[in-house]
Amino acid sequence: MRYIPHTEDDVARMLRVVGKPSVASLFDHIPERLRAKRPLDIAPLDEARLLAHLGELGAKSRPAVGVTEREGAALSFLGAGLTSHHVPTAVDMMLMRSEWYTSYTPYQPEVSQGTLTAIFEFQTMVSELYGLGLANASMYDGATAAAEALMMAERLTGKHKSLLSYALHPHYTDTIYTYLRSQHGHEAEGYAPCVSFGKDGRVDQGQLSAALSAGDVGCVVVQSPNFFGVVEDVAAIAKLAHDAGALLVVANAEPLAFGVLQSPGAVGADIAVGEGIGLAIPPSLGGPGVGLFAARPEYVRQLPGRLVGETTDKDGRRGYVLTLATREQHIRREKATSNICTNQGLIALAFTIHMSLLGRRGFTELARINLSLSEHAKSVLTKVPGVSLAFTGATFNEFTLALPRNAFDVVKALAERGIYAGVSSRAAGLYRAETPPSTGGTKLVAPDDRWLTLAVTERHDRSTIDRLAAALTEVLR
Amino acid sequence: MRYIPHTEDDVARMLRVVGKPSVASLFDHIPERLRAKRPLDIAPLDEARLLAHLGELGAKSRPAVGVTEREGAALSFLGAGLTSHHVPTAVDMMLMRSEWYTSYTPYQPEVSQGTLTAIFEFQTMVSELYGLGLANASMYDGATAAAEALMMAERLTGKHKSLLSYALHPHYTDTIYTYLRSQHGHEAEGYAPCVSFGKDGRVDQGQLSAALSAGDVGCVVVQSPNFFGVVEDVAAIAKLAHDAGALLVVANAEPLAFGVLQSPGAVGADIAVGEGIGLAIPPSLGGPGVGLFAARPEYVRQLPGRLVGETTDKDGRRGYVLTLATREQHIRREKATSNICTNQGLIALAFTIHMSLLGRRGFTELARINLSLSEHAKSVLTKVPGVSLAFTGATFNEFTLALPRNAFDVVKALAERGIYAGVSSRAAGLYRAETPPSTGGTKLVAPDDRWLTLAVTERHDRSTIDRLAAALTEVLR
Amino acid sequence: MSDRRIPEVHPVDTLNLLHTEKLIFEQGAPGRSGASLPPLDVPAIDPASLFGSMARTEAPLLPEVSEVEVTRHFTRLSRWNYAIDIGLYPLGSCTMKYNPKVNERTARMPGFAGVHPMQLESTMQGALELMWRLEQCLIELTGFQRVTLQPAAGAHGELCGIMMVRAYHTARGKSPKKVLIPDSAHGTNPATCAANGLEVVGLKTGADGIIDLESVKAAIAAHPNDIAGIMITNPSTLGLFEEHLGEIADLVHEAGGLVYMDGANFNALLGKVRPGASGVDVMHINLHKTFTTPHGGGGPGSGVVGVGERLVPFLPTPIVEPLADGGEGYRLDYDRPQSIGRMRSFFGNFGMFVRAYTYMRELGGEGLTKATEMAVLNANYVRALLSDVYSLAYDKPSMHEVVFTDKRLKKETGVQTLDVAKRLIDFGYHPPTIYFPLPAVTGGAGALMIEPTETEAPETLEHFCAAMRAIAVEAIADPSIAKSAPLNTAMRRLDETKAARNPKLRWTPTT
Amino acid sequence: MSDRRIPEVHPVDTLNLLHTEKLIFEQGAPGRSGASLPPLDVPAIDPASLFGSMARTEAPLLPEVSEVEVTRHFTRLSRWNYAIDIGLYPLGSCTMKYNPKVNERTARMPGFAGVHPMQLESTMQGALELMWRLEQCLIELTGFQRVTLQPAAGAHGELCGIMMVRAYHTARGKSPKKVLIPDSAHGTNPATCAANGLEVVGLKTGADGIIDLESVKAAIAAHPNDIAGIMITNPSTLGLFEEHLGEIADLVHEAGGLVYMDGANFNALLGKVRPGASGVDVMHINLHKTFTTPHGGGGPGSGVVGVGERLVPFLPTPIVEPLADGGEGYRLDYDRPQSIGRMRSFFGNFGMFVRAYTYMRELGGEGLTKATEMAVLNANYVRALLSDVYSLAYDKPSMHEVVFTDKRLKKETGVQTLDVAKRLIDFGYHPPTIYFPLPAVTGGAGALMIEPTETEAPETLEHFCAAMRAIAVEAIADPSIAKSAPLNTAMRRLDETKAARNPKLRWTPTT
Ligand SMILES: Cc1ncc(COP(=O)(O)O)c(C=O)c1O
Ligand SMILES: Cc1ncc(COP(=O)(O)O)c(C=O)c1O
Repeated sequence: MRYIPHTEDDVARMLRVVGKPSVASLFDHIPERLRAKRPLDIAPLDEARLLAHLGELGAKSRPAVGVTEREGAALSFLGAGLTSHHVPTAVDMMLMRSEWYTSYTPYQPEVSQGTLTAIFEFQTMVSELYGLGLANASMYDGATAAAEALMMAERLTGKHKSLLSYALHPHYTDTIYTYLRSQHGHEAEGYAPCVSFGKDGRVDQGQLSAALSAGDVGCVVVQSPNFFGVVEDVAAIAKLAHDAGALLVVANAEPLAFGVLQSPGAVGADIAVGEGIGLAIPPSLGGPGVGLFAARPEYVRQLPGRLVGETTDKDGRRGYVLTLATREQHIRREKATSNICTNQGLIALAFTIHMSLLGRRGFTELARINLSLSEHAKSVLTKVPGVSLAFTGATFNEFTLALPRNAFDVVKALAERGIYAGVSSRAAGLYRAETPPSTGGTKLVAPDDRWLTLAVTERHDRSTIDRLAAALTEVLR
Repeated sequence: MRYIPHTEDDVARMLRVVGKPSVASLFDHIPERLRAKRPLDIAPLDEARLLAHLGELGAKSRPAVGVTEREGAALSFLGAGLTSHHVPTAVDMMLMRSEWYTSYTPYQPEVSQGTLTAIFEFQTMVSELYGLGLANASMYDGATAAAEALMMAERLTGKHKSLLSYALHPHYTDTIYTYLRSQHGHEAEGYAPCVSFGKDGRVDQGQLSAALSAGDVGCVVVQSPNFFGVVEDVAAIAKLAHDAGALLVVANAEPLAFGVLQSPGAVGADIAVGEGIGLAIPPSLGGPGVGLFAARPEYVRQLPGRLVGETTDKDGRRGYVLTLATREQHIRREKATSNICTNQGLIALAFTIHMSLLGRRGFTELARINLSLSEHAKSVLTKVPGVSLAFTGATFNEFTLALPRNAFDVVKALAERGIYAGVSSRAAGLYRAETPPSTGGTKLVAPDDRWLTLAVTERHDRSTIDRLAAALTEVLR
Repeated sequence: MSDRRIPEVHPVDTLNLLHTEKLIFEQGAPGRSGASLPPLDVPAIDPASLFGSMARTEAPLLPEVSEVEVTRHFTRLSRWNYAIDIGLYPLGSCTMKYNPKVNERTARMPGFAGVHPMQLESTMQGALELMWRLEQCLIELTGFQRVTLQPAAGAHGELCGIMMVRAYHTARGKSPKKVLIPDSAHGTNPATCAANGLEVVGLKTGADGIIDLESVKAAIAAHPNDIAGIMITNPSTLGLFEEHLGEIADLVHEAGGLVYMDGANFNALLGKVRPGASGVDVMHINLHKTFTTPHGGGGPGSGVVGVGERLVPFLPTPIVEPLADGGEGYRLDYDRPQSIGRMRSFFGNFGMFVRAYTYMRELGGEGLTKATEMAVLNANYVRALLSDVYSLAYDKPSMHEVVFTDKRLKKETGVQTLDVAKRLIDFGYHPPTIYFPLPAVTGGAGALMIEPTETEAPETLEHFCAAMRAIAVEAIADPSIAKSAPLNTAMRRLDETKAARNPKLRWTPTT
Repeated sequence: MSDRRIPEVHPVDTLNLLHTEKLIFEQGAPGRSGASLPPLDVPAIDPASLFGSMARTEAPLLPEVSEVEVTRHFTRLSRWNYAIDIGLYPLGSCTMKYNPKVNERTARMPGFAGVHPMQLESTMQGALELMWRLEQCLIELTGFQRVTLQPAAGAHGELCGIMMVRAYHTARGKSPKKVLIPDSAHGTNPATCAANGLEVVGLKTGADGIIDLESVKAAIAAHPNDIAGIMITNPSTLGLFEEHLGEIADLVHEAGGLVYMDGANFNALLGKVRPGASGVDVMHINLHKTFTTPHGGGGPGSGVVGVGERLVPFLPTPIVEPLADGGEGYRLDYDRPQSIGRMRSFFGNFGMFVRAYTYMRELGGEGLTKATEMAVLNANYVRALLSDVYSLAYDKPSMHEVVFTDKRLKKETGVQTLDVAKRLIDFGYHPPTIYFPLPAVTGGAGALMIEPTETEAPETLEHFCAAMRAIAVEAIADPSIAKSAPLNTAMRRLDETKAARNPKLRWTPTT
């Protein structure tokens, strides 16, 4: 075993020092009733065969992202919570330095300045992108970050009712409900009814103000750009929420949007959460990603998750440490702001490196490229007979088409042509027509099964957009 | 340009400090007649498109080595100077540490102990494998190492005639002749006639002693295992050579053989050279590889290439430095033992890491696995109707079959079935029937166009050998 | 500023090639960028024309540097870190074992890394099969009925597990509120209960370091009909096997509660104990501990959760199932009416699944059992080499880790745990986990929780123990050395109080 | 030895996480191995049964360590190295520019790395096309007719080039023996001539640092009908452009000789000078310098050689050609009767071709031209920031590098080049090339040859120059500091004399 150094001689000698007759005797104190009754039945593989076995498993999927289509990747327009951007090679090459990936939580700052400094930079970037003065060292993902934000808002306002935009990513909604159920049992959905969206694809402000009018709402959660790609009028929503004594949580699955859009913080969000995977690493079936979490600085004591702060060493040199740990479980135990411990450090690092590479100028330019290509795609695809835009609201790099027939069938037909055309909002695991979330008495627009949401990014160009249009035309014919 | 940091402001400021009006003016002193007449015509690509372009080029080849056949690699039995072994992932992960690949020749030992120590370990390993007390920091490849060995032997003996085994890899022979021609002009081949091989595939000892009898030969170059895979009787050849006052150079393209075979040094070689690519990195079209060079310690002053030696620092700590540089071109200039400067450092490192992983036990076991599979393949393949062994001599992991018809045609037919079956010695770039090398008056056995040389290694197993046999049977039918 | 700029430099800003490093925001120059972006081959859109006042007018303050500067910055920063690949990293309860390099290669295979979670199931069969196979391996190891892979880390697994416990009770029309948790538990255990609206009933560790049956009985008796369950870490964070687990499980089950096992220390049990067959109802495992997925400077991890029959209906959605009609292949099952729901977006930290599966398949059952055996041997070896100098917290046989206190050392020299930890750095080691677990730090003692793992050779442990011993010897001669340690590092002891007093949590430009 | 082994340890054996490292042979234990080998599914063969006395009886003394130990050993060793990714590496004549990460990815693509050189040409079309495309780019850059990719490094390219020069003369029935080489040339130039059986005629650098026409005329006149050619490095190793190259080429051609240009410094000329169109007959380029293939701690490199019309017939075999019949694709042409033959096995350091091509295609013509411009600007910037403190070797405009001498410093303080170099390490820099080229080190002076390359930002150069200035200032105050430098490193100044006096060139076991 190449990872276990012990030779027979080593073991014999160590046992003599330990004073035990055999390796088995080290386990003698485990009571019989608890012992495994038979040896493990898992076959070992040498490295070459191991790689072949995994390679064969891998070959059973057709990736959405690859270097070339000749290597087998499809032409993908998938977004829906994970819009993969081209992450430069320099990022992964850096992640492979073992000082990054084989270290752990920087408990000992004198030998962890690398990780600590990088997290401090990450916090700064998240804070900048979301326009809020405070950001943590990462959450598991966008969905759990949203759930934690809602719970943080509950703590801050002392109110237990929230409102969720129905155009929030269904996974986020589901995760919030899971978390809420653990607090409130099966009545959870009543604690967080949904607010519908209008023909423009945005939160229905009329419904929202009605739902807020009782003054019992602690927090409103909207996503922008939302699940359908539409940019919400965050400023207006913030005003409504604040006027009703509620906090506004803005969720976001595409931080790049804030290269061209006002940051949530700049237009009134109190907490902003998001998902950084698409700007950090390849899609990897959606995980590991990195949950982004930013808030107004005055809320720092209620913030979940780790924080790195600046300090100095004995000689007065600037350095970084984990700080304000009294919010956290290992000090506060049942009084902690969250139970989170291990977070998504390495992906946060990837995000930080990529943001550094893009830089101020590149980030903005990349956002503009996405916007321009997406607008172009809209104009090309809506020329396909029977196809129109589902919503009138402005979008960034993701938008929703209304097709003349069931979008899921179209997606399947296009997949056979090597094109992953996007997501039908009625696909498995998303909106369930049968079990809509709590409406809190208001009427929800059921997502149409002819809606197709797709993302157009710098990975595409005029010709790949034309290919999609041509294939779509063919399939719809 | 992400690799060129200069902003317009930077350039303007720097020009002011330099005292030049423009960037162009930095080139004003280049005479008009020497200036480029038009701008360069090479189109730039952004990283994503660059990767796609290279990926498409890559997809135009079908690799011999890959993780799985599903990924597109053929089933390969290619050897012929490059027998690819499975190199564990840990090797390449280490090579990607930029302290290794973005440093250069360790001229400044205080900031190069990593490279220097690794070279010292490499020298030790090459010395151990070839059984000679001295080894250098690497040569370009096995072929140039063989040529340099021959020239070193010339310097040591003062005799300008050598004898080459006709079973030496044709690329090595060709390279030696190229080097010799630069010394002796077009009559070069007369300076190094070939000695034929017998039915056992080994050097014809009768011919060899006859050729040695005049006492004018300074060096004999044989390969073991030789180009046909046959293990030479190095001890006997050494005795003949030494008795005639010649030195023996043993070339070797598969160091793994010395896991089961006596090392060249142990059976009389004075210089041993080899190629380590197959145990270091993927085949990469044959380069970069790593030339191995070992010799008797007493020849150190005539050794080509770099050497690392042990010493101490000011505080008495053990450390390593480049040493005996007075043999080398940057000190000795036209009196140097070779003009080599940059060698194959990183591949030498890969070799060193792999040898460390295999270790004493693993190296021997791997050699035995190769031997056993190769012997099994022999017995299976010679059951294919019309197929027999070309030679009676013992082999390691490579052997030569005599097919019932032109081997090159068979290779082509098998390639269409996804099998790279081996090498016909009459393939392009190898033995040329029309222009045999100088015979020095002796008769050479022309390699038969029905001979197929193939390598069987730990990459194969019973079933892949059976697949080859079945495909061969089919093709020969 | 003059054009000719010569900064002040000091040789002390670099120690052995380690440079004092500015933040990336403090480097570069306006307009510089390390981006490589494609040319736009469609009309450029002006954001203001689309978004009006919602268009961003000033770009975020991201760094302005070239790729060269980025690469150097993060390469140099990385060298300020200790890591497993540099040496022994004996952080107790963290299982800092060697992370096989081959894992990194398989996780990056295009057929895994390139798969988007919203692809059609038919186009991601390999990923689903890997998840199924990983679950089968975990079932073989744990004896559970099913395993959910969704949770992103151990604490997330705990949350998921306790949610299922709650859902189980709710489904039976009950809502017990109390969870028994020993004082040696990791902070995530009580925090998890709180996040689930449950209340912690503390169990004091017995004199021998393990949970004593009587205290469980008493706690149950004190809360009749209100026991939701127990959270029990086994081996405990004291490195001790909870020998009464079977009886405790019986008691809790009788009281209507369920048994949650914190499996963070599962590395001590591979092939030895199958919790699912030993009375445990639900358990999380940290793939980033026992199964070698890298710790990544603090994640990502994966906190998969195994459950016995009773909890299967409550597993989060979706779960992977073989195709129902007997066809070859796998599907995602969302149709689980009793499910607690989703724990997160998509399917879990898939990249970690690939690595953990790679590792398990390389070692196989025998190799995994050997891993546990050597991990336990190593812990006991460290114990044997140090227990004459450091005070053993408890005398019971050690499993995968051993906990010492500074009782004697502190009394004799004034040097305490933190000093020992910092001085270890000077000897080239990452310190163990300190001041945890709680039972070991009673009475002002400091605890050193040492988990060597099986990937360490005896020579390495000997060298480490020699350093630990040298520190103790040196402390007698001159306690001030350890107290001012580390001394051989570019960064000296950092002022954590200052950081908390006046928090500076992000960079801001100085104008 | 006792079972209980506690080695002696010292905190000084580690400096800021950098451990004193045993050789890999000195680690581990008998029987330990880091191998992962497949099971044998065919009968095992006993070597002795096949080979008799030729069978090895004792295994070679390779290390006996686990993968963990191997990974740590080489990770730790690597941290003893300076590297481009750590900081400015101003090694003159070596063009230590940033090595793009994307190169490393393309070179590892299976369609490149996995191709065996003896595959059928039809199955390696992508590799052949890449070689063809690379050659086209090089032709565009150099103005030559063809370029051979075979040579493995610069010196190998020189050998190849001079062999072609010899073959050219031989084909014309001549055998001139003299090659003119200026004293500023790199040692490989004269060594190459010697390896070709040619004799060097030295040219002394003129007072202005470049070759003066008269000395060439004189040398030619002194060796009538015996001039094989000239080897001229342009820009020279003094960083100066050989302004008389055109006239020199005319003179040499008139004398029947050919002009070899050492293109090691081609980074100064991209888009500015096409040597093939300027009288040069043959030139090598180091892909590992100008075209960013990594230096690898001393290789592998690639020393491609461009030739003008006259030398095309003599190129080594094989060369890549488009398919003759107009079909799409490429072939290897071996049928070149006048060829000098093979320079090595297979086709060259292909892995470097992929990287160099990747780089060229990313930058494109404009980017490559800008690279040259900024490289030259950077060298002149360093010159401007240092020439008041260090003595300029020559006053001519600098190209890609600038050479200083220690004349003034040594006279005033006794501190010399070597000391400056070692003291730079304390400031976090790799020293420049020192004591080279020869014309700058006349009269006992030491030379500092500084090549910053274009990938360095002005701030980096300013910091470096500040360090250089601080050293000079410090030398006046206290010359002993520089003389005992480096002081901030784990390894102090090494005794090179001792190493050469009693060479220990491999490890041997102590018994
Ligand atoms: C005993 C124990 N339980 C739970 C956890 C939490 O695991 P994670 O950090 O993966 O959330 C830890 C982590 O250190 C632990 O040691
Ligand atoms: C001017 C010059 N010529 C030739 C060479 C030799 O190149 P290589 O080291 O690649 O063989 C060098 C290398 O430093 C050089 O600087």
